[in-house]
Amino acid sequence: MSLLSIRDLVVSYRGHSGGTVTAVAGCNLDVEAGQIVALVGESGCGKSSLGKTAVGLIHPAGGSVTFDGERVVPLGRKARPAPQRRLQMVFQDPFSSLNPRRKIGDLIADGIRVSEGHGGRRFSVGECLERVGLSAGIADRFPHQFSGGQRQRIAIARALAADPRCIVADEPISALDASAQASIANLLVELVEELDVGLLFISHDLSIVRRIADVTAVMYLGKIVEMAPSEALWQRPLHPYSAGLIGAITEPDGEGRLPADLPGDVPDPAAPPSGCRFHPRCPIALERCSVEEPAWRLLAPGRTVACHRAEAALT
Amino acid sequence: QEAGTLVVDTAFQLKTADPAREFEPTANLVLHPVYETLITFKGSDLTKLEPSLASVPTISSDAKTFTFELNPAAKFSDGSPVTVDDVIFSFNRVKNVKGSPSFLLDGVTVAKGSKDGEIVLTTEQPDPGLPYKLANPALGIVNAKVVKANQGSADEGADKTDRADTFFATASAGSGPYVLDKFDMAAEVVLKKNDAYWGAKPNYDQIVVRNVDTSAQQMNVMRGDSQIALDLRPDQLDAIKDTAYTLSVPGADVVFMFTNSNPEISKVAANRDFQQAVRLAIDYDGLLEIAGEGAARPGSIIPTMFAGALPTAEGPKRDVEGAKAALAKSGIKDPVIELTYVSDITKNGISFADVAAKMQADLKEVGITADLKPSPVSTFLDNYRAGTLPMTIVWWGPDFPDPSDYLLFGPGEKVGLRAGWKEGTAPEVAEIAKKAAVEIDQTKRTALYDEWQKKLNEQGPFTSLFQPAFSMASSKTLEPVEYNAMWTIDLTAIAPAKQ
Amino acid sequence: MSDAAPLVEDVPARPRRRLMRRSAWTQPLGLVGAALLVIIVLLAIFAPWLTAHGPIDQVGRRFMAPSAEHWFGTDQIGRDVFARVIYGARVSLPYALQLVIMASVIGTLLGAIAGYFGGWIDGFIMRAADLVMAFPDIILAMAVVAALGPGLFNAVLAVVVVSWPIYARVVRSMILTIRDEPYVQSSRLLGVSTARALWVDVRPNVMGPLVVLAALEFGHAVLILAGLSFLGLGAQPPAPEWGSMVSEGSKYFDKWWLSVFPGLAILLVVLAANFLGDTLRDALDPRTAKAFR
Amino acid sequence: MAERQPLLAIEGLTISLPTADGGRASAVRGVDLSIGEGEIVGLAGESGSGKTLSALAVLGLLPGGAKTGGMIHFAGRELSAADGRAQAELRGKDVAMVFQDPMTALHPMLSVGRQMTEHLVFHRKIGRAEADKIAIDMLERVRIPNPRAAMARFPHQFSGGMRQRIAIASALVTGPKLLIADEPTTALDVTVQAGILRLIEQLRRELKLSVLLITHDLGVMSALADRVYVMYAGRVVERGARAEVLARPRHPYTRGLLDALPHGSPSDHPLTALPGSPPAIGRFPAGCAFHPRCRFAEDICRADIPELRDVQPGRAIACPVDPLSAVPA
Amino acid sequence: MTYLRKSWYALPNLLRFVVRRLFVGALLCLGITFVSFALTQVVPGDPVSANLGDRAASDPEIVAAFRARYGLDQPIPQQYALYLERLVHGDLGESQQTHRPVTTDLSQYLPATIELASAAMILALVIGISLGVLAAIARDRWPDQIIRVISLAGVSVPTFWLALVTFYVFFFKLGIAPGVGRLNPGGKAPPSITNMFTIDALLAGQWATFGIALSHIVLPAAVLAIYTIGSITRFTRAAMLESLSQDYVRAARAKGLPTRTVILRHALRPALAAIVTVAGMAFGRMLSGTVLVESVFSWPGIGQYAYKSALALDLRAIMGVSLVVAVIYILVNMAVDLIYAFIDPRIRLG
Ligand SMILES: Nc1ncnc2c1ncn2[C@@H]1O[C@H](COP(=O)(O)OP(=O)(O)OP(=O)(O)O)[C@@H](O)[C@H]1O
Ligand SMILES: Nc1ncnc2c1ncn2[C@@H]1O[C@H](COP(=O)(O)OP(=O)(O)OP(=O)(O)O)[C@@H](O)[C@H]1O
Ligand SMILES: [Mg+2]
Ligand SMILES: [Mg+2]
Ligand code: NI
Repeated sequence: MSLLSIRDLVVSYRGHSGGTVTAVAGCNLDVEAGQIVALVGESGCGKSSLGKTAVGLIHPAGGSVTFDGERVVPLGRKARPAPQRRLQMVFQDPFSSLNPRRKIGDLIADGIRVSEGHGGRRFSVGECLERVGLSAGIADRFPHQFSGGQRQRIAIARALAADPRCIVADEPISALDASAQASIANLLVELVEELDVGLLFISHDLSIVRRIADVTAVMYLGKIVEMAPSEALWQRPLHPYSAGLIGAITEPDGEGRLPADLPGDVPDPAAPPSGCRFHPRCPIALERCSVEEPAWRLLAPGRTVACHRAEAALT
Repeated sequence: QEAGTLVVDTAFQLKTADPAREFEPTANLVLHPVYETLITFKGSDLTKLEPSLASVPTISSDAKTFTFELNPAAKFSDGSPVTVDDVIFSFNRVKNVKGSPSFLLDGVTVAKGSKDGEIVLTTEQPDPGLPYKLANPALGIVNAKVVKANQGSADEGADKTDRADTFFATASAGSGPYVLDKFDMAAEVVLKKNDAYWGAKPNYDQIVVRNVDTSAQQMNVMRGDSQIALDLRPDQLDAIKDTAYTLSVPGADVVFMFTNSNPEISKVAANRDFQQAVRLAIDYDGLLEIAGEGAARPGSIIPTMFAGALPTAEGPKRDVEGAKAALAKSGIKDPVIELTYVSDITKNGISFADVAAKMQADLKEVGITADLKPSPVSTFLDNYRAGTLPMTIVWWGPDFPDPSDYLLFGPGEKVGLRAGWKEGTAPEVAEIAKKAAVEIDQTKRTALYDEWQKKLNEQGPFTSLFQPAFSMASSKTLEPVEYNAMWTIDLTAIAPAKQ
Repeated sequence: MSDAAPLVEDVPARPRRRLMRRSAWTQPLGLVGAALLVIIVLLAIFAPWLTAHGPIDQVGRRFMAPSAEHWFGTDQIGRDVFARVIYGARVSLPYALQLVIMASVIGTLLGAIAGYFGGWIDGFIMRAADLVMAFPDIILAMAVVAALGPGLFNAVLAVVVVSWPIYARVVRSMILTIRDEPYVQSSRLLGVSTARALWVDVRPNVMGPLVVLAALEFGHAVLILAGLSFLGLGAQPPAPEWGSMVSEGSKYFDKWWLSVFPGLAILLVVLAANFLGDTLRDALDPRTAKAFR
Repeated sequence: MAERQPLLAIEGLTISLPTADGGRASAVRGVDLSIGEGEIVGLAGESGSGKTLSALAVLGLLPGGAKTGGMIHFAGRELSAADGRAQAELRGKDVAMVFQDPMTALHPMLSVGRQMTEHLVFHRKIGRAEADKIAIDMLERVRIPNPRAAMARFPHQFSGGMRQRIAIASALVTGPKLLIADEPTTALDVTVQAGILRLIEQLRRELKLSVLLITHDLGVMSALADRVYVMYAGRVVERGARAEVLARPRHPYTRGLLDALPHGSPSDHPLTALPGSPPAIGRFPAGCAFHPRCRFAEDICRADIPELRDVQPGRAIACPVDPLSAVPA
Repeated sequence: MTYLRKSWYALPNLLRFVVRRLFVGALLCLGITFVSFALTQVVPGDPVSANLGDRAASDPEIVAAFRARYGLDQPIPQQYALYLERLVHGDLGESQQTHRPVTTDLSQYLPATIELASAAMILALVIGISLGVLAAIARDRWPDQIIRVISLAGVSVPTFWLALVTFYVFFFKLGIAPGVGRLNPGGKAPPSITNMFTIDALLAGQWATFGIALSHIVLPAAVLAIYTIGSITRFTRAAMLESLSQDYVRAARAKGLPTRTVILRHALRPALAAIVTVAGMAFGRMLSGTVLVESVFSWPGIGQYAYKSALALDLRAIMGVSLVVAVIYILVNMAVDLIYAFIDPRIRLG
């Protein structure tokens, strides 16, 4: 059993006019201790929905999430059960993930205090701060006194206060400047190694994912279309969408290469295309793709794909 | 503003234009020119009956039968003659729709006389005051045919079947010099000249009576926007003296106070010596000053302009020492009493709160603590009429200009009971009242009322405080206007100034 | 971690309240408002020392025009209008304050309950708020007065009934937005219960807007209470209440000082409160200021 | 790349902004920049370095209270930067601008057609119908499917990528010579970004357009720009041909920026972040503003503001030390 | 059930929105009738005392007749049930003080108030929006400060006092304003269609009457508008500042559009949405808040009617006024949402 295990997860929202938007349409994902699993995909494909559901912030419409063998109970009005406090989340926007009216020390002490009783280690505020590369002396300052990168560190320190075993990080670096991105990415990698936590790293930036993730899952319109060890995926993507994503990356190498263009946009999840959801944008789509949904299948060790033509791509 | 139009400003107290149902001052004002009554008053004199649709009645010696003769020339605005049947219909309708004025004809039967055009009213009890009630515009004669045609009824059960009040809101069916042109309870009542009028032609083609806040009335007259302002306060007249005729005379309402004689309501208030102490403690002159210029103080409960009124000197006077002595005699130490008054309406611009505050100060001087209890009129009336108020300031407006109206203040009578004055507690007073009620001889009658009032002052719980002044201003483009306690001013009598 | 040495030291501490876009106290209008309010409160407190006359003492002739003796003249029964206006602050301010406090406490509680429980409780409270807002105030006020008798406190009760919804709405909507803020969600994930999150994370962020709202509503409260007194539904004579003074004075329009000075007093107090409230609102983070719409 | 006749030349541009406490702070401190006809020039730098402000100065659209100095030459005309009115003449007609976030840069309550044509009608004094035709043409050129129907629709009915195409089309209907694109792809997904980059390249070719491309994404820069300017704390710290600057950065800041970006394969170089964060406006360090974060800083860096100096033909850096002159990337 | 649900969603958005709002509104109205009924019951005090003369009120026969006529002799729940039953037929009962159907009273007084409030609203919108826009453009400079003080003064001035002062100054001292009332004394009202004199006069083509009616409405409307002018100015300024800082406004300027166009077409439009909401709420408040102005200007409107009804414990009138004010409040708010959706194509009703 994996540390965090997501099975057939479905998340839907009630939309306008009584319709429902199925943001996550049946996904499977596992995160092991000490592993970084990246979830990439274009905006609106359901990454955040999946991440939030994984930690229990959203009620799933179907499927299950288990953490450490226990079912993750969606948050109600009561306090979260102690064992599940070791499953934590880091949010995208470092400006809104810290209460502007409270001191850094209090914010972190919160985490330390309330997460007692789950059998983890108990840290001091200073330890938490130092662990993310900040000095313990900042505990009596307010969040607004820090830059975006520093705030993100504080947010991570707060999550660490609960001595988590698994962290879901929802685009933790996309709101930051390039150099801050690099430093937060490095920090996360270090933490995973040092603390042996599992990390579900949600991102839309494939190049950073390639650098830090052990496994990458590519999501398209509510479905995970391909999952593979990062380097393998990068070297030989089996799903045309993965290939398209990689092809669209620009490299700051000064060579003046224009990225490859994937026509169209992510469709509205309220009305997903029939068959393979990617087929309207797919350069290699077959007749069949528009009617039959491809199976989610293991093609090579550690490589799972949902594409009718994946076998062909493999050879 | 049109030529031939008279504009009168007043703060409306008006509910309906149906004579059989109206009982408000503004209705009297605007209906008087529309519905003529059998007899009437001239000018401001309410003691002398004048013929109108009928002659001054002959009264039988037992004061139970009253005979009128209709003027054969009289006709309604539609040209049809005013007949005995119309009178009978009108009176019966008033009785049977069971509206506010119905009591005027309590115990009265109306019938045809033996001669043509003769009307005979008979009463169960001797009632020498009856003719004085008949000038009330509520008893105006309506055109029976027209009213019947508009869902009117004068029969028994008319309270359920009569629906003519809707008709009266848009039209009129009287014989007066004016007809109703527009009736808007919130804004204005417009009267139009009755072209078919059988008497002298009226002075104006049109009379507009507007509902205007007191504060604006004065400005309107001063700017010539209106000719008459009816609801001023005496204090306001100074400013307007130069531009308009002003008039400030005692109104017919009497503001009085009582301490409740019912010990169940308040042991303190019911104490005779305490009542005396209160009576002597009040600074009547001071109150009169608050009431302003033109206000008067009747010697007892009957207002000064009515026959039978006592001179002011006969009323109680302030005597602080006497009051203290009376209080000592009562044996009540540091008495505290609730003084209730109406907070949301004023009487001719005088707020009861001012009066109450002044009385509180006066009582303080002799060692009586009055707790002021302001109350909205809607709840006040309930409590007042139920007789549960230990001490209150209240007013009485005459229902008709006859002293008999005030017999209600006697022990065991309607108003007496409100002050906890039970039947049998003052047999002397009741005795005189009984005699006064049936006496026809005017001199004897007056003497009896005098005596009754003196006894009332002595033994009763009531003390009259003042008659608020009626203050009005009228444009100098008019002949000076006279006040009439029944219809405020006689709109038909107003005339442009002679050049 | 080598490349990310703690750089706290070179981030100089910025001014503490970043939520105040510009400090409220440096704004001239806010300053004027605050100063005025302070002065008015002082006037109210020291009224007995400031005027030789009591508010209900009949100290002169009636209708004396303003003079050195009687700065604002005397009224219809010879009371000193200046004294009455000064003492009027002792009537209007405490009652307006009471009103604001009661309405805000009730409104905040109901808003918090609605936001916290959601579902039918929320629906019920919010429909009740709608109902109250749709109900004509004047009728409600008159009913309260008829039931409880006229008096400023009863008028306050009547107005509380109609003014809690605004607080409830602001609080509820702020709770609903803040509830979904990542910082609350992260607290919840750490094991903080909703109730505690409300207290620790939501409350401090609601307080600011609430205080501003209350400041703005204070002026409104003074106005409403004066209006009710003007109609005779509030303070009763001879209490020196500004609204009823205007009402009494209005009958003597040529004695302008009777109604002009108490009217100006109302204007001044409300203006001061609004100057202050408006400046505070401006200074508040624009994001939260939106909650007022 | 050969220098072309400059269409736009900015000389010594300075911009200062009022601060909350009543003072002023310099945001742009002497920027020289030129764009040749048909050239795409990239302007890179971290957030807050003054890229957007410089662009807005060209259009005279600086926020109220801003003070400017320096000269702007445009197509032979010479405008003082301080005089906003002169630039107003260029706006919309000769110089057009596209903003970062297509979600907010289009008016949510006006139809696409209206937004495409209103300035066209105003500038060219032509009729609605004619303007519509031009607009539809342009929509077709930026590959909006069914352009005629699109005219009647509202922005929210389009996806982000489509909106950015519409924004670009709307900027270009009047046939401007220069397009200022302020981070035109930052808010977009990579696959959509690729399309927009290709579109800009195509338009430059077809319309002989000059483009000032503002971005902090050096990858985008590398894909499109002919020449590159790198800004830091309100000054240009490095300028040169794209291949030169990106492949062999000479200013420590440019180098640091590149090192922080994940590019190439992971074995190429580790991700190294620049220490610290860019200084906020009004708090620029004395001397070379970059010195507190610079590995190579010497005393002189702390003392003097380094001038931009030519180090190769068409290549200049503002670093007195030039520590990277010999070091390949 | 599912069928119902499906066909419900098949309706056009607009229709669905209106139906839903009307349904909720109807429930709210039911609540209003209940509350007003309950209120009139709790109030101590008997309508008999308040509505009959002193003599009549002590005559049990007359009192019985009175009670029977107004149904007060029935058990309380039954009275309420009867009220509701009549309400369904559009019958609001009969007023005890005017002896007329409440609907008749309302049809006379309500239009006067609506006319006054609408005139005030138009004034407030025109002046408030203009000032707000000016203030936003001149942000933090002296015109902004001046407008700020003006608008704050607007929301600070006691209406009843201002009414007195302006009437005194403009009518009495200067003689510019016409006197009280809706028309000159004795003036003929135009043929009644809407009972709003200005509109009726226009419909009938009576220009002179229109002029008179208009001249009478200006001053009270201006006084009534002062508060709303202040609040709309503040809201407009805030909303304009927000929209002026939006990218799309910058984009419009970058397109070289003249400043006027940018401000009026691009910046004001989104601000209008917020303003409309404020205006809608202000209109509701005006309706029940007119009593102070109405009494000074002798404007025969619903405010005075409500005040008098409450004074006289006129049960049916009180309930009628509450109901009609609530209905207008609900309709206005619905209209506001419709306008909002009209201004902003992103809003989808439903
Ligand atoms: N609270 C919500 N109510 C309704 N729909 C929602 C809600 N949250 C998200 N959605 C919809 O669900 C879909 C997936 O959203 P989600 O936020 O999970 O995507 P994402 O991959 O995280 O995108 P991004 O990269 O923009 O963060 C989107 O179409 C979005 O519109
Ligand atoms: N309207 C304004 N008022 C005050 N300061 C401003 C304003 N606009 C920009 N600034 C400040 O000027 C500095 C430079 O801003 P500019 O927008 O040019 O940066 P940028 O390089 O475009 O950054 P980004 O990548 O974030 O867009 C920043 O510090 C910014 O805070
Ligand atoms: Mg997301
Ligand atoms: Mg920028
Ligand atoms: Ni490199």
